[in-house]
Amino acid sequence: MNLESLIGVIQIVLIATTPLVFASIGELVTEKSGVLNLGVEGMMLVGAVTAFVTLVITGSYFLAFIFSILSGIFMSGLFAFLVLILMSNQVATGLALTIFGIGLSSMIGKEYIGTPIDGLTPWYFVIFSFIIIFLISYFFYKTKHGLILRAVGESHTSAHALGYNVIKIRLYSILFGGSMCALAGSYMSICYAPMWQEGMTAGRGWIALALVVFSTWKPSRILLGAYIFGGVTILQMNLQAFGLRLPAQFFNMAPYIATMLVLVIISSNKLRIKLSAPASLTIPFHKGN
Amino acid sequence: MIKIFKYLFVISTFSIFAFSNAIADPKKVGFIYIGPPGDHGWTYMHDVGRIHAERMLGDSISTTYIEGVPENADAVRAIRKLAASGHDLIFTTSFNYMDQTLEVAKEFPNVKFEHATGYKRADNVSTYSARFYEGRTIIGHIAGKMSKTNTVGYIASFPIPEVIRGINAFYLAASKVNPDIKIKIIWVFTWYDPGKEADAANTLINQGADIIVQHTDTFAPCQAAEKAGVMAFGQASNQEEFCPNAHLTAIEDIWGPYYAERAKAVVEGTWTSQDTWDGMAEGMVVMSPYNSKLMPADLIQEAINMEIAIKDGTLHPFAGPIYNQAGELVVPEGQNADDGMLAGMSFYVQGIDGEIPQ
Amino acid sequence: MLNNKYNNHFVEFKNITKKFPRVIANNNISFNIKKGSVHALLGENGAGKSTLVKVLYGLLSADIGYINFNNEVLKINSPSQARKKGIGMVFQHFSLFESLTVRDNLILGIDDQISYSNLQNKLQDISSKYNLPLDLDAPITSLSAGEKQRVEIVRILLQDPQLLIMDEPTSVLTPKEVENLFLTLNYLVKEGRTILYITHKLEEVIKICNDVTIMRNGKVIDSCTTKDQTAKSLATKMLGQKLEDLKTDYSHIKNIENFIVNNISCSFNDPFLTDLKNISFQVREGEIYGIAGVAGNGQSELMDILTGENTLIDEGEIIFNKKNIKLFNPQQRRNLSIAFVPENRLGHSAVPELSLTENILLSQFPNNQFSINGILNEKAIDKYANKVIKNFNVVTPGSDALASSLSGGNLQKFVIGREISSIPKLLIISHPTWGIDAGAEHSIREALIKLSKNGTSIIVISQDLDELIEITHRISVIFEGKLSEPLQTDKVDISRLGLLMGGKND
Amino acid sequence: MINFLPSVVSRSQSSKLMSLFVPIIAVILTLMTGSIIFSLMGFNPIFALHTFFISPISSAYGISELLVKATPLALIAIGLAFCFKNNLYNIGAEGQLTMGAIFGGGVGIFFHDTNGFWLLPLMIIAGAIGGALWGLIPALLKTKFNTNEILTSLMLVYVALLILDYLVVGPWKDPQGYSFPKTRSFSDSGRMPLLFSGLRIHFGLFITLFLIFFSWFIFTKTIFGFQLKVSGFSPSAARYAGFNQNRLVYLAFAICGSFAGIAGLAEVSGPIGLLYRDISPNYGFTAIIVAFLGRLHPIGIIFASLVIALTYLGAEDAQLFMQIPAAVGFVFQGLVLFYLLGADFLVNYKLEFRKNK
Repeated sequence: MNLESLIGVIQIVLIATTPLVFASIGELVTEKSGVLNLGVEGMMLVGAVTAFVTLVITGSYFLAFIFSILSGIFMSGLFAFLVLILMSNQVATGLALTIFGIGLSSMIGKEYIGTPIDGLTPWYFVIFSFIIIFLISYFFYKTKHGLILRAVGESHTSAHALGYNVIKIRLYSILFGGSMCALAGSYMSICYAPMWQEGMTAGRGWIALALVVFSTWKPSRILLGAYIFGGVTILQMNLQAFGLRLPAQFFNMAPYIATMLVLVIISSNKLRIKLSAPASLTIPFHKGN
Repeated sequence: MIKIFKYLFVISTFSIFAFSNAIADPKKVGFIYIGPPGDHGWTYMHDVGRIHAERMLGDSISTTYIEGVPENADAVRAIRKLAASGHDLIFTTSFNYMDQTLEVAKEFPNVKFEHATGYKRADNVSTYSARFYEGRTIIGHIAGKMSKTNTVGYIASFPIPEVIRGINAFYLAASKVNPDIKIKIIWVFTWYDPGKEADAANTLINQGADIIVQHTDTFAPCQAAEKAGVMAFGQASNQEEFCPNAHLTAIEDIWGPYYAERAKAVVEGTWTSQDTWDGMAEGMVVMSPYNSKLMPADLIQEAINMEIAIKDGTLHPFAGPIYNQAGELVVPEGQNADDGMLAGMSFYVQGIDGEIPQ
Repeated sequence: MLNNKYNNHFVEFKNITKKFPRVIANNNISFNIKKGSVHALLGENGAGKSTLVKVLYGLLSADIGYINFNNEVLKINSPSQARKKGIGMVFQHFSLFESLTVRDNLILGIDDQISYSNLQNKLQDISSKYNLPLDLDAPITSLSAGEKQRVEIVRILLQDPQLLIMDEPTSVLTPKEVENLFLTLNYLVKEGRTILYITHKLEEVIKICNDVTIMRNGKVIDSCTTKDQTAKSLATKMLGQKLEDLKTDYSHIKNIENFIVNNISCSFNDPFLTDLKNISFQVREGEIYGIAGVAGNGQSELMDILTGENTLIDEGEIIFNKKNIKLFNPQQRRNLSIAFVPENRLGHSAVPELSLTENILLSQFPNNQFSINGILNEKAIDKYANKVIKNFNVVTPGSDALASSLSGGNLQKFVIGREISSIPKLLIISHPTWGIDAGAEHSIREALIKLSKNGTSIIVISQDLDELIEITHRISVIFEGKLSEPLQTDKVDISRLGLLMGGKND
Repeated sequence: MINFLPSVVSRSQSSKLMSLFVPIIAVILTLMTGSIIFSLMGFNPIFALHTFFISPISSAYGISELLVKATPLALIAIGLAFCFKNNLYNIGAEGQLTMGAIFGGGVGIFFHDTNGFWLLPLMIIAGAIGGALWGLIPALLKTKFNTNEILTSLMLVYVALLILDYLVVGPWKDPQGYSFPKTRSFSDSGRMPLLFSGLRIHFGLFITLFLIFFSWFIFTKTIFGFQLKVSGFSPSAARYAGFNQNRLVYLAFAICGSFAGIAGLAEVSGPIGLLYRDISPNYGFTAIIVAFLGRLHPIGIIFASLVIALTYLGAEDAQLFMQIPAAVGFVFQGLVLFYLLGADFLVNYKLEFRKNK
């Protein structure tokens, strides 16, 4: 393989991986604050269809992304209301959000399947995905607000005792997560494969969830995980195109099995899981407690 | 937020389904779709066919469809719902509806069924399919002539005979006009994942392919080719509007005349169970307009000539001698592959690199 | 003169009264704390120390009375307001974020934005000045308890408090760390800061405190300088005079030691758990053996080992009727006719979400009469539940009422009744009358005495000395994971008990 | 925005009355929201709701179909109750279902030309074993390595689906099937017997009802059910009682997995009759909704499975008769669960309005 085609492969990996980066960094921020939102796939789909429909109606890419992010805020806001205010079970609420998102996006996009649009170049977003990782890293490890967010995910009781508003911080984290998932969706329907198709995220939301674990909740490792995952998929395609016979199913299993292995390794070491996983993940916070 | 929500609902308002009030009891024709009719791929073309039949037969039929029917136990209920709600003829338009169609047909002997791409029939179940591979022969020929890098990228969905047949037909025609042509195949194991299809297209382009052929359902590969400045063939429908500068031609699935004919047979009471495997001659497989911006006029002429030859039988896509990868002669010189071999084709012809994945 | 008055009244508690539904936690509390002093607040558990401190720190508000702080009335309703006024508190249980580094934890405790370099300088100052070395990059979870406490103290010192409240600060420390802490406190006082030191350890009061206020049952018993006090005099004030006419009956006790704990040691590697050191005691048939001590000295750790909820013992053995049962789980121990009542009713000895009948099963499920091949005999269980309800006067609409619907006293009667009704040979019970009303308290104590007269050996772990003296035959005291030699209850010297509970073993 | 809300007070005892009414309230609220959506779309809401919820079950066949759809949902949901009662969030029932179909279906394929009364029971047992083994993986990882079961069970869904994919495309492909990705059909005695001729409702219904009864019996009448309940409510009470907690984890996952496995086998040996890649319309995930909606109670789960099954059937009818997209069914499912989860709040907390200072 010569240099030129190597660059080509890298480009393809970059384009294919970017939605995973957006969705997983959003989910990572949510989880860092102590909330598990399993609704990533649903939020991505609603984000994708909103961006697409807005673009078709208004012709404005800018509005498309704005409305898409608003739709992510709407979806995650719904989730936040249920889990933060009504203290519902996070696992069940997240699953409900995914199911709701699949249905809602199909309804909204019904008339727009197969409408041609001009795709937007993905490169701004690829670059932005790196910037956002950098920004979130900076936010987490170099700013007080980032520190507070991590502290809330670590121990909401201690954070509350120190006078921090746990609910507000978690609300913002969930909304950020929702907007990032919507952005991932809009990238898919406007840049990556410019079209709307029902269920077009094809399970990427679930992979994003796995990547957060794979990254052991560290923003920079989201990049590593996403690119390993994206890289394996594209590598597999390259090897096929070179004429190698591969058991494709086993290749496709690799990321899931790898995620399980990482999970087992980090959780079997008590110190490591303590240092990586947000200690109050999925535990609802009630001021009276 | 709520405002937007409402707005989105309003703009996606659906036309109210009107029950037909025609006096002469029209025959009801139902369709079972695997995807949404707007996909500009497989389901879309069936829906075009449905509308065509409706237009042709006017008031004597009315049509309905159920979309997004999964290929599992749910399909039986969907098919049966059509049968039980007074439909006289039901088209089930995906391979894995096969057993389900037969199951419902057994219970409704007076309802006629038509199952696409399958091989099991009954007294009230016909099967029908199109010889898409005839189109693959033509695009193979065009690719052989048009490729400058001598490399064609082929995006395949699942290793089923239909897809393998297409690859072989394509390669036989391409290598005939260009012995140096190489075909790179990526199996994506999905009919329907725009992202993955685009990735596959980009990977193939990166490996030097300057023509993209697809056997998957969305127009993502064609779009990817457009963006990369290479050429592509559309799938199932004319996809020129999505990739005007890449689209050479497309193999269109034209179901309309067949649907109209079968519906008419029901109206007239002449319907019998049969196996239809039609191609260009019958108009079930049609080439989209050749792109004159990209293709030289003589090549367009050659393609049109091939169409004519295929239609009159002088050109058979699988004319011997054909060898398999092991070098064994599978179709002797002077013979054509028979339909049995074509229907169950599960080998690559000589010259194709790689193996069919299991 | 004016200056002197100022000094004497840095903090003034004026008639502080705080009532809770069942108890008056603070009853008309008034005393003063001098500026630049270490002032001890001494008392048993439940004496009202923590309520008072919570009022001072803004976590609770008093029903009656007020606090003068630095010559003005203190009006606060949150800890952060307290911190702004110059009051800091080091809790017994740290509010630290385990996975975050020391630096992060320090930043989180500061209300204002502070740059990293400023923080660094400030920390350098504090560390060297007060003998509080810290590795800023270490995650909290890797620190020892003493180091964690240092983080807490530094976090508070960063805000330059005038009054520092310390809640049982030495309970999690090693002796070496205690020495270091005292050095730090010395530096702080020299600078004119004031320390309110909450403790039950008599030695510490004598050693480092200038003044002491002793509380008992929500009231101030005395507030004086420590100069004139001895450990013994403090112990007497802390516990009161409890020796009235005792009628301890030893007649039914047989001289058979059927339960022997032999040299048990257990270390936990957790600052919030107390390691147990060489614990030995013997209980005779029909005897009630009391284990006294202030909370957090290893009682719950010992209880877990006695019940079999924890079988990971470093060394030693537990013998019951000549059988070593140290590896037996609770079920296996129950099969030998041992019954347990742990301290916590809701969620430990009873499940609040289940009915009383179902709660019978919690400890009685190995009972064959209640199940055949794993299938429940509901009638028998219900009968048993109703028997317990009747015999122990449990006030409830019926056996199908949820455990959470019962009052504390009634639920405790039910739980103890459940255990007693199985007629165990040995009953191990922790805090039998904790937090329940007088009527229930009386009937439970009666029931225990009656049980012992039938030949059951009973171990009672309790912080309530009145209770232990009333019902037990012998008492020993647990302090920092060590158990003292037993004392005959009828000949017990209350001040000796007090000294033992305060860690003085003379 | 939070300041406007009344203060939240934890109930000392969760309200029994509320916990009964909440699912009903959730369904009513869903119907109300549904009529608003239908009106917005320009339909007469009464007609739409009738089409959606009444017309699908106004015939014997419709009721049979409702049961065909509800049977696997109820069976998986009651299995999930074993896990959820013990606070084990197994969300991988879809994978356990797939493994059950592979194991049980594998037996059916092996004996595709053999008939015998023993075949179906053997397939059912194999299905149960397959599901249980797949369920035991997250259980093992949890007890041995302290690994969170939510993500491992989810990851295993994809692995199971890919294994099925590999088998039907590769080694188990029907030699007479023109290379299509499907296996041979099971022999007649490898199929679930039908209960009525002309209706698809099959013997799986009885298996499900039996297992639901069995679960009810376990939950209420046995020590094991008691242990599950106690360790779900209060782990320290379970320790006090002396339960073997790891054993409970294994058993809960094994039972849940075997029920899902049987549901998978019942699906392939019932309505389908062979294996291919698309055997389940996400029954394993939908059953999670059913389990929550039914409050983990056997009777509740029966009703919940019928309600959710009806949303699928209704979506099909609405499409056929009103040209409403099928996706409305998902929207309804999402809504009903949102309302339920939201309204659950009223079971555990009460609102107290107080004046602002």
